[in-house]
Amino acid sequence: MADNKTELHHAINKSDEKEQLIVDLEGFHGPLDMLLGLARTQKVNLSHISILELAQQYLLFINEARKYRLELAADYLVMASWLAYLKSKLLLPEDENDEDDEPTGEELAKVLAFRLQKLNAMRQAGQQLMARDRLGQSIFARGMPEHIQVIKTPQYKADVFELIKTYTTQRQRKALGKVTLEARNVWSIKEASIRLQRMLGISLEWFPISFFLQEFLTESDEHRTVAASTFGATLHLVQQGELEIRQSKAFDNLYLRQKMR
Amino acid sequence: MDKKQQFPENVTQLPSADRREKLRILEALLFAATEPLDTQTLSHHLAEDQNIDALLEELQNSYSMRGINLVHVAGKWAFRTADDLSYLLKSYAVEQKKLSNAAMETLSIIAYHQPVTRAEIEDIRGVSTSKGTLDVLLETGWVRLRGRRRAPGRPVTYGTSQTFLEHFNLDSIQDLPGLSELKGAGLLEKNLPVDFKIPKPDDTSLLTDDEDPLDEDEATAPLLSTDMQTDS
Amino acid sequence: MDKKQQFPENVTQLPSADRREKLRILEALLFAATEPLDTQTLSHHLAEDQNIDALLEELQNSYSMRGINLVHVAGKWAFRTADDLSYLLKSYAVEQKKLSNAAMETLSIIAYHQPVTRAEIEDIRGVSTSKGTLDVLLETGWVRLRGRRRAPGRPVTYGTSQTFLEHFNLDSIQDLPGLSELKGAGLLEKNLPVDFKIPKPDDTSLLTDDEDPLDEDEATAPLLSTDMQTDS
Repeated sequence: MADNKTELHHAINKSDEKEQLIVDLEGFHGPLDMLLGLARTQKVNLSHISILELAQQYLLFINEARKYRLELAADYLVMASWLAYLKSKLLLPEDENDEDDEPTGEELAKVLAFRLQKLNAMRQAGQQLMARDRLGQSIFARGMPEHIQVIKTPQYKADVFELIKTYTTQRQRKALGKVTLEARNVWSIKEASIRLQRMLGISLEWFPISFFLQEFLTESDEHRTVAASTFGATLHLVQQGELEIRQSKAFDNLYLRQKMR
Repeated sequence: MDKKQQFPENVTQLPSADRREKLRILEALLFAATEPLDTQTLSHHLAEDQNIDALLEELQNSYSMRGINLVHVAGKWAFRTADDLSYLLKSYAVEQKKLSNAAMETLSIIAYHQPVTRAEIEDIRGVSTSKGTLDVLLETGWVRLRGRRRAPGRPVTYGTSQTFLEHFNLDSIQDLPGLSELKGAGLLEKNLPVDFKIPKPDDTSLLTDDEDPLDEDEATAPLLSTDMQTDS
Repeated sequence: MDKKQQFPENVTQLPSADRREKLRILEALLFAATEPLDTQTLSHHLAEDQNIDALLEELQNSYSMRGINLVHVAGKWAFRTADDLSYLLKSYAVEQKKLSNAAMETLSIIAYHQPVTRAEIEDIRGVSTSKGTLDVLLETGWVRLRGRRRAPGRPVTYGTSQTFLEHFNLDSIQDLPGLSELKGAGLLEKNLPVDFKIPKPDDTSLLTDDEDPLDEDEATAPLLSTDMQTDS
């Protein structure tokens, strides 16, 4: 980048050697940066810089660049027009009449000089920062830190009700032995009647009630509840006039069929 | 600990500025290193004719009484927190835990039936009690080893502790409800067998007639393993 | 207070063995960590009425000539290798992407002018901020989103972080190089060098009068894109 700037300065100082103007603007970070680069050619402290001279240099460069149809970013063109305005203000004698409204060329020059100083200051500060003894670059923390280990101690919690309840539950369970009931699978009459109707729909012939239980015969623990609820449902459906039922003698097979309508 | 009195001196007594600089270099290299360093690596940074072993030994001495030590491990050197200060690198957190069902059952039996042996607990529960269950209960501090039953095998007897009363907010172990109260509270059914009894809990530290004191070492360091051998 | 009668208030009068032990503890704690520790954290491990600042100063002195120094960074304490030994430790340096000139310039503008908006940064630089400048800085962890300026568009304000202080070995943001000179020359002023009102760079987490807090999701996941929309 520094090389580019040097080339640029050459180009501006010897503007007849136009080939050297093929300096790309990418070397610069915007118009202020370019102005700072140009200012360096004046070889004076930034606070004593000739803003007029700087403006002329900048405008010269922009004009040259335009001749070569170099594409200039808007930032550069805005600065160029501002500098042209500043230049005219600086060159023309002060107009006594409008001193209230418009800043003088001197004042505008000061603004620009201040902005350049400010940017320059930040640039130098950045370099100073980077030149510090930075952690991990020139000073170092412990390479093998010893990490804090978290050790968990269990703290048990229980309350007295829980204690008593646990005690009585287990004592009682043992004392009452097998009396504890498991939740049973119970068929409700409603479930049984739904099942009955669905199966009877298959045929209009008489069927023994045991037929309807076939599906469940293998699971002996369910057989009782299914038989009971099926019988209950049968009576219910007969009462409703949905079913017919017959038995030849006591304890004989019960036969069911759908009521003919 | 008389060595500690030398603490502030060490570096200032170094013989020469050159030697001191070498020590500084070793110190910085070892501090910033991400792994222990061997003498060969360290000596790359020093003038060749330096006796690096002597320097490292000197550095090790100068740190020997400090919060960090220079240690020699597997032929390499590294800084480590002094052993006696390793507690600084630990942070203790309390983790709230609930007792397992088995532990809770065992605890309640110990509370009501103390002094009680493991075999008696198993008899009441109707299942065997794992070693871990009693371990956990001893760890809570709520259960303690009381003594040994005067019976074949001299099994250890268990009882509850003062901590137990404190944790369960009981004035005395007799505050645990008895049979009629439990029935009244609906915690026991009415139709229990006639011979169903709830013992009157008693955590007195005096040994009962059929208890012998623990052996001396058990009383001070109640290791469960001792118990396990005898009890199971 | 009994304690005060037993132990003199003034630390320098403490029995030296006790004081030495405290120094060992501080030394161990500071050595174990890579990040700086504040006095509050350190004092957790010492008797409460200890004058910890005096102890730290003593520790700092005892290490001042050594290869490792006790330094005050980001308002906290940390052991770091002595700066004059950096030549030795070049090989330990972590590879770091070099910041572009634009990013470096932006970083110093943020550091010296914080809290500062993107528009203000662009104003100083005289150029619009390209993508990859602010997000690179945010990625380093040196720069953070602070809040939003109470101004039209509510632009995001930027500032430096604790990591910034640690990385650049600064005790506080007031220790930025050349800060007082820049202030004296009025170069940290936002506008013209007239009507002086000198701002102080401020990295405190407290928002300034013209800052609002970030929206909740921005604070947890500082995405630059959010900023782009509002700020440009």
